[in-house]
Amino acid sequence: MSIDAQSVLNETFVLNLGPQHPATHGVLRIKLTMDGEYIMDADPVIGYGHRMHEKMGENRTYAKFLPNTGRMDYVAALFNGHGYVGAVERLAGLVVPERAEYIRVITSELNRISSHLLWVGAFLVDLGGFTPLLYCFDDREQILDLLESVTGARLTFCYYRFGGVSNDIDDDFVAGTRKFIASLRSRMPMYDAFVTKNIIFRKRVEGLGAISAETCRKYGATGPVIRGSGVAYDVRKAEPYSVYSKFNFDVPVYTQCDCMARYLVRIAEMGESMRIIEQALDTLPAGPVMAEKVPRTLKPAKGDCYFNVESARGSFGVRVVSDGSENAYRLKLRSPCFSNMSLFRECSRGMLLPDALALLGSLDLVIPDIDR
Amino acid sequence: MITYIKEIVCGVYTLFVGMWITFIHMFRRRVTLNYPRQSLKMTPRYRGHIDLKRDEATGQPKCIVCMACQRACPSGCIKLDGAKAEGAPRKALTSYTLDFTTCSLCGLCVESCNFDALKFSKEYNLASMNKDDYRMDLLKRVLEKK
Amino acid sequence: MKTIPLKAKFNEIAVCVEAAPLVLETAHATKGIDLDVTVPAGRVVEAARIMDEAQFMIEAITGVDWMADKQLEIVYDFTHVDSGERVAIRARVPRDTPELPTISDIYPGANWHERETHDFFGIIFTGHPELIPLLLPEDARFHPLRKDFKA
Amino acid sequence: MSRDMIMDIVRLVLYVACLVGFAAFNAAYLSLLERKLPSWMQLRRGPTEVGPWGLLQPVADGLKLLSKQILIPQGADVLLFRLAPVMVAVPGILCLVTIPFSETIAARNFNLGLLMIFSFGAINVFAVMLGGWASNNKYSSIAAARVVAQNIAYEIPLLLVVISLVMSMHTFNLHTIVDQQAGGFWHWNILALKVSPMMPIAFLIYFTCMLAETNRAPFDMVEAESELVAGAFTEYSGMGFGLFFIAEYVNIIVGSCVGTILFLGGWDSPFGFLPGLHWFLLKMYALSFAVIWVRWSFPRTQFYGLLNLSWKILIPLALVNLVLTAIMLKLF
Repeated sequence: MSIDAQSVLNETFVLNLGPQHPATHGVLRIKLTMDGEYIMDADPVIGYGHRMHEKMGENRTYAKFLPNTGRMDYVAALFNGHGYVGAVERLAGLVVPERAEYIRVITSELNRISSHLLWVGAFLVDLGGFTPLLYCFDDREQILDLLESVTGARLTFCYYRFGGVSNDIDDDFVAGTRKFIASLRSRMPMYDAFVTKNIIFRKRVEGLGAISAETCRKYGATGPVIRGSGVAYDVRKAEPYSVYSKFNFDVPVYTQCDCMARYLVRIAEMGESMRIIEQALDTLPAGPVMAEKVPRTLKPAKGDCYFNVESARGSFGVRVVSDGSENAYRLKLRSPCFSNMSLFRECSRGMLLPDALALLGSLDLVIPDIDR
Repeated sequence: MITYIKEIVCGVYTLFVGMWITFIHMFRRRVTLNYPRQSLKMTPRYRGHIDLKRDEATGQPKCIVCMACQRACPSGCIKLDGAKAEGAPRKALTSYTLDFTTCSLCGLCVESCNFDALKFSKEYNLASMNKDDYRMDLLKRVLEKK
Repeated sequence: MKTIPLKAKFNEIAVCVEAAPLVLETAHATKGIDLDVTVPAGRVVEAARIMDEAQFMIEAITGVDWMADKQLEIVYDFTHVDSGERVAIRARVPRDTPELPTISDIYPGANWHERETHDFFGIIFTGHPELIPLLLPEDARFHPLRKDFKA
Repeated sequence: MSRDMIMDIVRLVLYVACLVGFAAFNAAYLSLLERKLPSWMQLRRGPTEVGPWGLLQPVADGLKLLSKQILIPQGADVLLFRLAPVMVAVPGILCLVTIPFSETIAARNFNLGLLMIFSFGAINVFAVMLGGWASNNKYSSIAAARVVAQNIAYEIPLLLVVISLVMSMHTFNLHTIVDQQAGGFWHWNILALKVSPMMPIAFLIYFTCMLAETNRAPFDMVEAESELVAGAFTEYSGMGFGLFFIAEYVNIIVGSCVGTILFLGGWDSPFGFLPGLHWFLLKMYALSFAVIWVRWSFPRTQFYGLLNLSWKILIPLALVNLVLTAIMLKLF
């Protein structure tokens, strides 16, 4: 459905999509140069929710930055926490007890499922179908209940600590998680019939919004976006952090490069996450959940390091530069949404407005994560 | 021609399946609560705003004014002060205020407390038109609460 | 290992300290990167081209303000999508005249990362198509991540 | 003037007043159904606070809309901007004039009733287009362009299906059309396989076109809240928006009435006894229910998907149906 930009008369107008628009999921503004309903140029204007988390990271001690991590990608807050504590632990040479790593994996994967469920719903809302959102919320609510019972919060978890996690999980949580997995498994055929197979949905997203693997590489797009383009890049496999190397799971890859592929990747990932959680629950070791001798104020030695986690949206990286003091000298937060968003301009050129919004939806953007 | 008809038939079938799914959901259990007439009880670990714990033997707060929570707070919303009375073995709390407007409910203060003097309140219906309602005098709360 | 053949290429362009090029193999487990290269600021484009030829993906561009050294450091992070290996390319520019060439024509994704770094540090990427504030307000003339900026 | 004529006028005025009341009442309670039904489908509760089970919610909504200021955007064409909501609401109500609700309840028994409904129905498109254009809003302008293309595409299969029926029934008179279907559900046009074996499909085509003509999901390209904010209605506030809202439901009612009359035998009882108003209302509300049900089950179609559906599927099928009807009429 693309048209050659040169072939049309130069009768364009500028459409200001956002900062408040139902399809932008937050304060994202896109300056669209349109020819009729065709997009000639899309210039995302970001930064409305910019809070300078990186400066905050320099101004406060390592531990005091922990609550900030949940406020960037608030839909999948645990990954940000994981990336941050992982980087600091790597820099400070802290060894995390195995049980804590298992708990991190379990809670992270639960968070991944909840994030993907929310995405499925929100994507369908972008496409004009409202009901799947509520079904997804119904399932997601159970995850939030589980995570609330262990972390104490429903969205901004702030659960991981340097050297472990703040609370141990109990049997109720384990039983609840198993029950939830069983219930979500039984719901998946419903989603399949209701959304995936739906002819309107398929006609809308199949072949739409092609992003080639090369584009992903050039723009640094990661997560389901690159896996929907046929590249099996998953940080959990490529550089196994935490205890992911102990689990048996696949990286779902679809080669169609379209919105449907990205959708299918996320659906398949939920299944893989459930597999990981089940394995982790089966082999959950006993022991402490906090490393011993973690100093109250952490002062890592001079140096820098990089730590990457596979967030629900892609590769979330943290670079910590320490000068030996109790504050980080520099804290770089590499957010997956930032890179995923940056390819929108190139890929949306020549698309119709609703198609471009479907593409925008399929990138799974959390605007505060872009703006940081 | 056959694929054309087949596509139409399959497509229409998926639409009917979709309608059937929404139809049967009409007879499922409602998952929402009729808030505010019904509301949920918070889980034991729910991180509400903080509250001081009371020493049941003396009726006084357990806090020993070590200031750890004030130091741990990322947003600087805890202010406490203590004074040592004549002959008392240790400092006693004279004021403890929580500025809930800047609190981010991270719970680092509770974790930093080595004397089990802080807990999370399970209150969550905290809405007010007045900002001053959120400058909470926790000392007063703990002494008043029976 | 994808990084071994790269090492030779980087040896040619890297900054030398006492005749030894600053191309360090680092342990992934402790540093998070496999190859740590420091190049002169003028040669980041060559370095980016090497990365591009080796099919690396751009991950991030980080600025660091070394105020004591009167220098700004720019770190380019690259990842290989198959092997997961990481290469960090560092360059330093003087703090008063922070200029280095853009790599956004090699990696279009660097466009935003460079704009972001320009916002925060005031580093000028010469040849960049639209070096205007991205995350900061349009009229921002300050660079908040410089160490002498007081929030 | 003769006494009969005066009586006739009085009767008509009374009837129109009743119809306006009927339309307003239906619009109000369909809007409540539009909120209640999806809430049940989505495991929610819907409005519960105003009145018992939220039954007074439409009243509250109406009062709220009435109390709002009607804002006119800068640069808007004031006359057209104000006229469009009226133009969209009136034809819908006028269409109801010809609808025979039962053997005896009908405002006017026109011989060309069916034609009148379709011609008034077309004004709706015009009004939405004008409203969207007059708003001086880019989203509204896009919606205005969409509504025209969409309705032109869907008028054709709609009329093709209706023509095949008119061919077999030899009349445009709605009353006669119902009379010809009397005597049990096997006489209804939806199952009139001896008229054309494709009649059930023709009904589906009619239903689809009705959704598209009333701009209902999954063909709500005009409103398209996730793309065009609120499409043609973006700039409307207060009762200006309210009238568009009412018109939407009145159009659903009209569409359902026509569907009931054309395909489901009007007031005819499915088992051949006790025909009357209650059967008509039952069928009509069942169709309206289905319209709302469809809206909350599917995502929105894409614009080219919509046109593809019309030109590649519905129009060929409707044509085949027309040809089949002609052949069957000739043969039997």
